[in-house]
Amino acid sequence: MSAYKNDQTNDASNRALSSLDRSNLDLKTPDKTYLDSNELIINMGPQHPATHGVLRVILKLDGEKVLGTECVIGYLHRGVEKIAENRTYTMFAPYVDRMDYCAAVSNGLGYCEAVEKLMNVEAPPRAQYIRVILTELQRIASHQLWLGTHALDIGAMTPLFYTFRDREEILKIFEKYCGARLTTHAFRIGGCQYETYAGFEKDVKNFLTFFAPKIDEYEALLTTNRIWLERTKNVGVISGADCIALGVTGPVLRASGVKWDLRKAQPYAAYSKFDFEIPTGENGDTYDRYLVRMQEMRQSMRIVEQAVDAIPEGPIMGKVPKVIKPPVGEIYHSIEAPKGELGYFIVSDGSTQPYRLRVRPPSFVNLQALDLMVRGLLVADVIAVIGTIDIVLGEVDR
Amino acid sequence: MPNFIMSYLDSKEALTPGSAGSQFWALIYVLIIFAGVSVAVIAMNWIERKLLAHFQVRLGPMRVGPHGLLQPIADAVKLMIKEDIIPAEADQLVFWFAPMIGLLAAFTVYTVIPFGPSQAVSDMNIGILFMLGVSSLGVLGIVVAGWASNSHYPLIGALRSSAQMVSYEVAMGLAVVSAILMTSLNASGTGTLSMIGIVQAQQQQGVWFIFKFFPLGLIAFAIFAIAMVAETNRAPFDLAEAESELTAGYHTEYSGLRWSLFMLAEYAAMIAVSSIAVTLWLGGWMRPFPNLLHAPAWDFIFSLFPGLTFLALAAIALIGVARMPAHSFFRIQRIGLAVFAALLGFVALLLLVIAVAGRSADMSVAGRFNDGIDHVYWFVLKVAVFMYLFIWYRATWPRYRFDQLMKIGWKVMLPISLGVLIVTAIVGVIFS
Amino acid sequence: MVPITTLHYLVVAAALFVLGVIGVLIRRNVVIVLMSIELILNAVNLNLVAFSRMWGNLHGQLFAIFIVVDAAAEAAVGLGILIAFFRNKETVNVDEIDLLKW
Amino acid sequence: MNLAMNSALNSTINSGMAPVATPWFFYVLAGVAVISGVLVITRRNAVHAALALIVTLLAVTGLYLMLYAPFVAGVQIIVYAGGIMVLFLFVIMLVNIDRSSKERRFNRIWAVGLGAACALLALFVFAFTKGKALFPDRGMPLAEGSNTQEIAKMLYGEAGRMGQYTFAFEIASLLLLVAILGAVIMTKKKI
Amino acid sequence: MAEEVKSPPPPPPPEGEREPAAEKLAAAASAAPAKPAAPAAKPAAPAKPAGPVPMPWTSPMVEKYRRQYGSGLDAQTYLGQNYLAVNRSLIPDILRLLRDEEQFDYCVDITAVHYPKREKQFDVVWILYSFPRNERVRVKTQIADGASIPSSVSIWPTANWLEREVYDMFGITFDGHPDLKRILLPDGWKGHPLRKDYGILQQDKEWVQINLGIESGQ
Repeated sequence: MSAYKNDQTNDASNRALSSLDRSNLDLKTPDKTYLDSNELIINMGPQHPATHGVLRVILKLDGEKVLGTECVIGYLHRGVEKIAENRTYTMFAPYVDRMDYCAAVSNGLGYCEAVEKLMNVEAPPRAQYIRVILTELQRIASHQLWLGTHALDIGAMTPLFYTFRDREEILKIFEKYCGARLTTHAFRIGGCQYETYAGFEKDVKNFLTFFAPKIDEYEALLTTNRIWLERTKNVGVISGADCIALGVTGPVLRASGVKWDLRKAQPYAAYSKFDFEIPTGENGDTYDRYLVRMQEMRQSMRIVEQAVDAIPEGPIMGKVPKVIKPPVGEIYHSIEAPKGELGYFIVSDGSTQPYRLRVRPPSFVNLQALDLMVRGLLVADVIAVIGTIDIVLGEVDR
Repeated sequence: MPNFIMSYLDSKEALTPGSAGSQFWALIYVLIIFAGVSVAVIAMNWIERKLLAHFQVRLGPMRVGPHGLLQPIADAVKLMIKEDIIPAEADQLVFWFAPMIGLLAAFTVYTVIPFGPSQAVSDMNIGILFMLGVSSLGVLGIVVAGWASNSHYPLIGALRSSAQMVSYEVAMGLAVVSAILMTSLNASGTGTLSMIGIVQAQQQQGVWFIFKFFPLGLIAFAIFAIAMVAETNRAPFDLAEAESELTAGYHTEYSGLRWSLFMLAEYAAMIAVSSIAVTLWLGGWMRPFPNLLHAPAWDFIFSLFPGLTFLALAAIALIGVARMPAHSFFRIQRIGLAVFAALLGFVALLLLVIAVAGRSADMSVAGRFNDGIDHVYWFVLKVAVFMYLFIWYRATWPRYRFDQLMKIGWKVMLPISLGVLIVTAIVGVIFS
Repeated sequence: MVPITTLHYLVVAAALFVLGVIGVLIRRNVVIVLMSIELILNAVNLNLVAFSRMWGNLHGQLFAIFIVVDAAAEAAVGLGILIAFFRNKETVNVDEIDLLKW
Repeated sequence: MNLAMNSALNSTINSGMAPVATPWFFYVLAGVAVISGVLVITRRNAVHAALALIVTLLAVTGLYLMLYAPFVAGVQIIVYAGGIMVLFLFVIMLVNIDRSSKERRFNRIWAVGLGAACALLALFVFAFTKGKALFPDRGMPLAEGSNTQEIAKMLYGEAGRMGQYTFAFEIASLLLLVAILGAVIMTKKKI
Repeated sequence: MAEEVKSPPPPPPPEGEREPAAEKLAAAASAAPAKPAAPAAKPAAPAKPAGPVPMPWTSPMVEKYRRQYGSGLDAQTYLGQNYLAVNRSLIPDILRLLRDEEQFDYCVDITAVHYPKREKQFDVVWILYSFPRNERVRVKTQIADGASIPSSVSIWPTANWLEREVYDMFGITFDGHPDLKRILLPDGWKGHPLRKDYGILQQDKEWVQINLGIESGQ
């Protein structure tokens, strides 16, 4: 049908051209219009309210239907990996916070643990518990931010304000703990720099009791909302096999039915000591990803609760030298960041600076799946899918 | 006093100035409505921002005047003195007058809205038809504005919003027809298209049409209530202005005063369609239970409501005064709010005095004035409920996708409204 | 002032009718040709309604309504043809619609 | 425009059954209709032409109201101005106007067309001047208040009887149905 | 231990195999005594005596491949993490086998390390993970500057952007990549920033001047 149509169109436009020549007009090519354009290239971003930063997506459209996409990234590239090669291990730690600035604590945890592993030291148990508490709180905060912006993309204004209100409570705990709210730099290589402040446990417990009904509030707004269901069900479907082939991890992978979480699969920090579940979805659509993230918040609360109850006494810094000089060697260590597998591949040449530091960013790899997920959908769905992958451009571009 | 002023006031039967042939009073009414709607739109601006803020655990405007009461005025001044940018590539003339089309359509509708049995500019024989027709002219303004901007987002926004408005008009019209059908269920068997006639039909039949033939009226009303949200491009059907997709839709290129005309038109249209809904299904100007609680005592009690409402508003403002922090920074705000409360209280007193004075419900001037206030009050109250709903929707719901919107319009609303129309006709024949 | 009689309306209608005919005959753009046809139909409507007023019955108005129905159908089909035509030949000029097939 | 229309309506009702007492309205509306009619056929830009046509239609609506035909006026607004013209604007935006605005406005035989139209006009003028006596100065009484009801009775009948135009009405609905189907089939790329 | 690791490798056949792939460098490569795999773990600086050292990694899988490919492949474990150092010529086969037979179905990351002083300047590293086995492995190979390497996009689609990034940052080309172009840096950028000879303050002056209109180049 389409080939036939194209021939016809070409034929017709040729005829139109020849007739134009007759009428002495200097119009060489017939202009394209909406109706007639079989393919339309639209540029979304880098300045677009719904691309979560400076992502630029080139959409190839048939009418409003997406035929294909191409992501243009790098607008926020700062050369983190190059910077790492010119900083000492200690000096570089704050830089990792700036990658996924919505989950700075998780980034720091991954980096510190990687360097510790390279040096073959271990953080003391108390430090590990503090790390787990803060990281899980950060996971909740990251998911809250995701939920708010994702809902805003789909047109629901109110959840944004609810989630930011509640995220504030987490940021307050961070601020009290380490003085910073967003790019915390909470951990040091070998443990934590700060002892918990007086009343830390109480604050965290207060937050848990405060937050439990709030998740229900978010869910009341969205989970059974008809429009939300229509906008998210069967939108951006990706199968588990596709996820694995594309290296997609985190909630997106779990929503496609693969029960895989690094906290369970290859436990790090103190995660093996806690009892929690890995929520999974079935259909791998936007709605399942939403549900999985909501469940993850609840599971994170469970972990935090157990960790606060069982937090041991003891030192918070392990035995690490003042000058950090890991032996020659290389290490890959990854953690389950809120967005997926966050890995650090560090090559040491025995000096105080990493010889090569590679970050395996979850957002970057997950964003690759966008093209597969939005094919055949409409333009409005692209926005929903970008939101549901949960990208942070600071991490994509590094 | 000149005869042309008094003759209308002295006439014994309650007629609209248009019907009574008093061009002077028709002009006065037009001016009152124009001013009233403008003020209502400005007030809506404040109320919407405030309400949305409170839905979203924010405070909303707080700085300009006490609790941001003067914010809309500040906004209006800002918009008026802003530069009126006309893009170089735009179609200058069309770009210039496109906002006026929408505004003109939105305001013309008010000539037939019955705020009371005689509180309308005119009682047209084809009132509802006229309303639907003129309000559908608003689409022209949007289409033309999007086209004249000569830019992609406005054009897509304009095409989307006009496609949306045109398709929802169909379901809306059919729902209206089923209400009009109900007006014909009287002894003579003839219905009416007149807005006042429709309310009077509800009065005669002793039931608001929303409760007529129980689920039928309700379904038709529900269809209209959904279609009117789509018709005015409000959330969750605000695809044309979906900022996450199309920045601002058809008015992306507009700025300053011209942009504010679009806002004015949008809010005026919201009030207009709410008025249609109130007139057709919610008994228009009638107070609750006029046929059950019809004793003069009840009349008196209900006529106290306007005054009491203002009294309550004044009390809320006074509470606000009391709750303001006792800091010198808030002194002017406190004084301002107190003055506002006093103003509200004064209006409340005035209304209560009128209610008491007009108690006898005869055809004296005070009595008629009292009746008029009553009618307008109940009408505006019902419209206000719809305005609240508009804001509530916006705060609660995500946005539909365009294909879903069209699917709902054509595949759900249209068949249901057709079905309701047919069933209403059948039931009407059987039971009349 | 001269009272307005039926003849006044007929003159206006005649003027609109002639304008419509001119439009149909001389414009190249199909859209404007279709609009001119609407102009002609309106002129006819005005005549009918004026006669209805003159004779004091409603038959003229009914005919006017039927003509409006007809105009709607004509616009829908005409514009449909126009779009189908435009999609194939990328022009909206009457001059170039000279084939019976495309 | 609309305000003028309303005032026209008011004055119509005002003056009872007499011919409209304000010829001024008639001249304004007629002038607007004819001038914008000229604009329709002379504007290069199709959108401008469409807007001019809308003004003509609204002016003619005002004339209907002066002729005690409120229902026709309502239909005119809702169908013509609200429906057909939006359709026109849609189509103008869908098909390319940039190019057509650069082309010649009139076709090659425009002189012939104009001549024919002038001949037609001359015919009209002749007929009107000759037949002036045929038209009475005052119209017959026409009930404006129940105009819609009367039209409904003629269309649908009354008290069980079929109306005079019921059959024609059904045919008209069939025509519309056919038109819808035809338009859909013609414009849809693939069904 | 280290000696033990080093001792088996230097077999000529892989050297010979490598020659056709990268002809230019082959001469130089054969001149130097080949140390294909083990040095990868021990970059520039000499190893400290203390601390963990790489251990040979023995497993049925490794045995099988060692039998199959002989000394072109070297398996070690360091700090509990296993890696295979593989000759460049074996890369596509090994990767495919790892996915098809050993269920390493998830390519976590592809990256490279630059050793400017070495003959074959680049280590290309594949970090793989197996969902069924819950096991990670790294595959490494050395290639010379200017040499290319077969793309693994057909094995793991995720390699698409990862290889583009390696190309962008190191200038390593991947044969058979569907769309090998810069990903993070602008298309006209000159140089590959993660090479060691690309200083941290070095900017592409020309690009900045032309595209950003900053005269000073920074």
